[in-house]
Amino acid sequence: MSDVGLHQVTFQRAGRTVLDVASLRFPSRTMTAVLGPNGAGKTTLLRLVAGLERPASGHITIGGEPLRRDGPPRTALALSDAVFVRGTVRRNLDLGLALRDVPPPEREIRVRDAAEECGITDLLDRPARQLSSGEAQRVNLARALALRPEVILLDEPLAAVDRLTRRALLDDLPRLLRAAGATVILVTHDREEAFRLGERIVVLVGGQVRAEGARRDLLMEPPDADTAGLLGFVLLEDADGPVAVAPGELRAGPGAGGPHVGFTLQVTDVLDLGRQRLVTGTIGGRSVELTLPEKAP
Amino acid sequence: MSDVGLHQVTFQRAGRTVLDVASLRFPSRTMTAVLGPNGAGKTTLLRLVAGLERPASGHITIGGEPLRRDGPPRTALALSDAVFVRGTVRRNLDLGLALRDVPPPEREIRVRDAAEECGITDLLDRPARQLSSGEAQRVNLARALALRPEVILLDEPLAAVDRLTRRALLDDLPRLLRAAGATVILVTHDREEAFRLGERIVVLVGGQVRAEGARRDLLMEPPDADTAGLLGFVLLEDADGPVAVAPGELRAGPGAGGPHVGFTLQVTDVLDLGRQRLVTGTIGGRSVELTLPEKAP
Amino acid sequence: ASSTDERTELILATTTSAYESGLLDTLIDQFRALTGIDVKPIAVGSGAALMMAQRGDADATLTHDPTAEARYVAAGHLVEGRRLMHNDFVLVGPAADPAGVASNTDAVEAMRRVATLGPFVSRGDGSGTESRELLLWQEAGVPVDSVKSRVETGQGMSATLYVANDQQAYTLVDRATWLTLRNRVDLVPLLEDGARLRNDYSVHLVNPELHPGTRVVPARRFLEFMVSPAAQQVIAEFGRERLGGQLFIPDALGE
Amino acid sequence: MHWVNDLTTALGEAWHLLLSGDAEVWAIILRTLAISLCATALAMVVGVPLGYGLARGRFPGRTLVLGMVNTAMGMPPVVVGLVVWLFFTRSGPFGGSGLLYTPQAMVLAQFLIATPLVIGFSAASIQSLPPALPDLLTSLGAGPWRRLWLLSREARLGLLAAVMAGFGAVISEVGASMTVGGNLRGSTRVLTTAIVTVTGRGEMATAIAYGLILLALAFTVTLILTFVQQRRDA
Amino acid sequence: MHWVNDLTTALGEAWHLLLSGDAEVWAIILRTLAISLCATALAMVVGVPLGYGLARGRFPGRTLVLGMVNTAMGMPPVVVGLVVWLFFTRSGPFGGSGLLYTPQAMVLAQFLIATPLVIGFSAASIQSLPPALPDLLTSLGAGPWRRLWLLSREARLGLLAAVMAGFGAVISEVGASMTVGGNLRGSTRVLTTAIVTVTGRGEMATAIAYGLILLALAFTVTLILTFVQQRRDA
Ligand SMILES: Nc1ncnc2c1ncn2[C@@H]1O[C@H](COP(=O)(O)OP(=O)(O)OP(=O)(O)O)[C@@H](O)[C@H]1O
Ligand SMILES: Nc1ncnc2c1ncn2[C@@H]1O[C@H](COP(=O)(O)OP(=O)(O)OP(=O)(O)O)[C@@H](O)[C@H]1O
Ligand SMILES: [Mg+2]
Ligand SMILES: [Mg+2]
Repeated sequence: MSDVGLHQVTFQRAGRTVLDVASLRFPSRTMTAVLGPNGAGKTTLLRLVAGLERPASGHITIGGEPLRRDGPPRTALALSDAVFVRGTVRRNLDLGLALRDVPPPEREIRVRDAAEECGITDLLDRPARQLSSGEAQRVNLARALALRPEVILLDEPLAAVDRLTRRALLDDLPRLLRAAGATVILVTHDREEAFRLGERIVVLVGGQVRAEGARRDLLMEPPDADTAGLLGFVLLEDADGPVAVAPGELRAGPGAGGPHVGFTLQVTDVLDLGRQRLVTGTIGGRSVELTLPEKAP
Repeated sequence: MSDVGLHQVTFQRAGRTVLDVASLRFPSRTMTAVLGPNGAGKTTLLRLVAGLERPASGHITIGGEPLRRDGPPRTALALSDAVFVRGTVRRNLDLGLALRDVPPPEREIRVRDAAEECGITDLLDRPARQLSSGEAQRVNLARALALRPEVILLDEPLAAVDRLTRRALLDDLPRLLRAAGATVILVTHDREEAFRLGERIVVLVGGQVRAEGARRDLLMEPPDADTAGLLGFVLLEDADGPVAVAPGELRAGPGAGGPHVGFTLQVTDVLDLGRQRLVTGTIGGRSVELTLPEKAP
Repeated sequence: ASSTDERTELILATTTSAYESGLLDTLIDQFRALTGIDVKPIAVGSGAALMMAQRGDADATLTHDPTAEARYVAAGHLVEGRRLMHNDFVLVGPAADPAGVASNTDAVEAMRRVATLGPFVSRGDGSGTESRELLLWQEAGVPVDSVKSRVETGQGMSATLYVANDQQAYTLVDRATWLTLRNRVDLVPLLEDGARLRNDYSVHLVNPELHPGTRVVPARRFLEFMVSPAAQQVIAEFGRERLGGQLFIPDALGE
Repeated sequence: MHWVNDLTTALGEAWHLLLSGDAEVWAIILRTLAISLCATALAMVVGVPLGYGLARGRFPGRTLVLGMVNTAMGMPPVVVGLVVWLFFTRSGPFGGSGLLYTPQAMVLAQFLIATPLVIGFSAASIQSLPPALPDLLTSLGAGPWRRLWLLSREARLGLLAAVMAGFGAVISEVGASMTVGGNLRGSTRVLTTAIVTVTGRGEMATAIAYGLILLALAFTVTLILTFVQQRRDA
Repeated sequence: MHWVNDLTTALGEAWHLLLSGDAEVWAIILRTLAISLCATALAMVVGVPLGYGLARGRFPGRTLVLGMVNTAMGMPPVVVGLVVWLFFTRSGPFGGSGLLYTPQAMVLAQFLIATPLVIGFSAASIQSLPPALPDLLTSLGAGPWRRLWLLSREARLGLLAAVMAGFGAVISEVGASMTVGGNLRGSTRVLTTAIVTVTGRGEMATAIAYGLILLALAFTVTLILTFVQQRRDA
């Protein structure tokens, strides 16, 4: 058991309270995606769980036990901007394992595997401080994966990764992480990432938990506008109150299925995407976009 | 006129040729999106145009004239990982204007405007080195916009920005940039960004230009697999050779319109997204994903 | 600039013992008041002082090493020598006086005893004091390196005296320094031998023939002043009441 | 016990010396400051740009130069003093200048001592800035000179430390000042050489008093440094 | 022209001194190295951890301590020597120890001179590391001691510079060594004090020769530094 719990945790930065969580639990062996606007306190949350910061009040538990600064580390953290020690990518991947007293032969294997999974095998002998941003981020991710910790904390792990690698990782990561049986806390701004990797979703706004629950429930009924927005819904003003329209559910003319609601669209721009056209415009002041299939008017 | 031209430009890093462009032109007052896998040389390209690196061979022109290191700067650059001078966000936004001898009163206005556009008005008096990653990236973008240069170079400007801000920026940026009449070179991994901000698209792979042209043309006929992949196409093996299927065009059962091609799908996973379900699987070994509307089987 | 310097200043290479006592400062002030000439006293061991003369780096010298002075005069580097003043060296040591030199009146005999027991602290800085010490060893027929636990400080008189005090050793010290510092050390004067331990200070002019750079005019005036009754009086009086003893006995009063 | 008197009376002595308005003491203090500050200022003017060049430049033989600078940083003042002496003594190449035993000569010697320190440490402090900073300034439109100026502002703490190191070295140095200045009362006697003199006269309390004054000077300059340190994140 | 002889003969003299196998010269060289290296080593053992604490710690009065360290960095060797002397002289509190005028006393004095330098500059070099590095090491699982070790490795250039500064200061320092060591021939005479002595004897060439030897020592140590610098990105 290695579920992560926050109890009455608050944290200040430069005098401002940037995190204030009454109670939050990340279930064991589950992948939870944390969504939230910039400055919501997501990274701060990860840093607290990783033990890099001490909460101003309250306490954090892993597997029921309070977080301890001494004793063997139980978490691995990949922050959004990667930092490396001097030396090669290999040394950077190896260091954490060495620090956790993993025997050398096993270290080698783990480094190789992690490198393969993240597609950085051919970077292993390059100086880690001379990588492109995406390469760096992949090394950063690999370094965390290689540690195979109970709890793995990922901060926008794929933000700078190219589409091809990204798709591959999105396919493999869930398998890998489940196999490792780790409790995963993933901070992301990307809908797809959140959906593919987040069995549960936590929405953080202004340092407070705005919504929390299984992915499905949140997507069925976003509790509020912010959440809906962060999940990619489009908010429209209907006769009877606001309606959250799921992405892609907006269609022109007689759409296929779904409860029909009519709106009038002020078209502001039409982008020709070849086989499709991307129409952007505003409905009741809110900007929306929808794609028209080829032969539509 | 301030079109950017590269002529026989090559560039080495640590002995490896990381950029080798025979001839490439970014038309004046046009927004060009540069796509490419990690390590393709995108950032290097921007650094060369910004005059931060000298090409090993060949030369670079802006508005026909060769790039000069002395004389008034004509470009503004926002790199993916933001660096700040000591002091407040305001000072960071102001510095570049001061260096370009913009009169103080105007400087104030420009700083205010740029801050507003990027939604960082309330950060102006915060120490710039104490920002969250997304806040930092927005300040970084604002700093470049405030300079109103002939050529603006953006490296993954929205990677860490949250969805709400991102959508707002995607709506406003095109207008702003067109208004400024700047030549824009935008490096991105995000399809939406590329489509919304890239009138033209350049695909860079392994330091070489793989494809180049108007958005529409490339999307109609991706010249090769890499390009298609980077543009978000799904490649499927048809009886008569590979077919690139545009994102969203993949539908289950009798889809609406479009040339019908039949495939058999090995479903690997079905994610319940509430109103929709996201089906991931493989067709002929290639992993694909498609969304099923509510009442579909 | 240098042409004006010619008339307004001169460099005096002087032995430390005369300098540290503060006597020179007093005399130099009076000389300046009298003539407006600025004297720059460079305090070094007598050896270095004479060396500076040989190099023509000074205009005049104040030293207390008759034998060495004679050599340089013979070599023509120094001219117009005048005996300025004298005092004497004192053989000081621990009150216990293990070597039992106090019972002696003859410096040579005393040194012979010290040689057998030690410890003895020597200047070892090529000063007049050292060369006198060496002379005494020679007269005593004692090879220097056979002296029991003899150490060299290579420093000025005061530093050497401090070392001797710390090691409770014997050492040879000039009267001026002794009177100046005796209150700071636990050593006692053990032997005074007016004859053998006489300490003569002389002034010389650097030979302008060999060293054209020499500022003859001001230098000569300084030498004349030093042997003038006024200066000699100052020398006689210097430090009397402050230190309760005469530091220097003028030698040029008679002339 | 002499030392008790020494240490206790020293403080009183120090005050006495200062308050008595003893012309000579004040002259010595001001002279010390004037000479060392002057030397440090020159070292700064020469050393900071050179340090910047060493830190950012990529010219052949850079490592060699760095090595030489490091060596020069450990150059004994005694030797510096000796060499300067040899050059300016009357029988030396510049004997005619009559500069020996003047404050100017001391400034020169102290300058030679301080400069390598300033070069070395300002190079270090420039190198310790965020590596991407110079590129940022360039892309913002800063020319080489403004870049130097802005980087110096960013590294001001390190540079101040560098200058401090130089100042601390020369104001507390005795070997060169003694040889080159001659410790002439009223013209080239500074605090350190004065300490040597009064020690020679056995006036320990005075010696310590001078030492305390010296420390006081160093401390005031340090206060400035600390003050700037306060405004670190400003 | 004497100075020509001086400078030219000095080199020959230096070689002569070294090759002649003149026991005393070699003794002085080895003694100098032994004392200064010993003092520097101690200063390193004490100074580096303290510097680390100053750089990373956030305790009340930190600025004050920093200020004190900065001041101590500018502490004149003459004063340090004088104070040590007063404590160990016969009439002093530790008069009985009989340590005065021994190499041990010199090591102590040089240690007092070097430590603040080592503290100050190692603090600076630790602070100049990427700010996020310590957190990275923590999150990788490094305890406080391994973190200190790893950060030291990352900052090894700066730390080496710090140690160099300390070594350079003490090996080229004369004031304290002279007062505390007494420059006793055969037991406490080191290169710098020897230079003073031979200068006093007017043997300029020998003085410069000693000076050159001193520089040679400094340079060899610098070579080590430069060698490490080569492996910067290793
Ligand atoms: N400082 C450096 N030293 C050596 N090689 C470097 C350095 N920076 C980048 N490279 C290499 O140059 C190539 C191009 O780097 P560049 O940053 O231009 O890639 P990119 O297209 O921006 O990739 P990304 O999408 O990850 O940002 C890469 O192979 C990278 O490893
Ligand atoms: N070093 C710091 N000093 C002071 N305030 C800080 C510091 N780092 C972050 N903050 C503030 O703390 C709040 C939370 O920061 P945090 O990095 O957790 O946000 P975030 O959710 O990660 O945002 P983003 O999505 O942009 O990464 C923000 O308001 C930010 O401005
Ligand atoms: Mg963050
Ligand atoms: Mg890049």
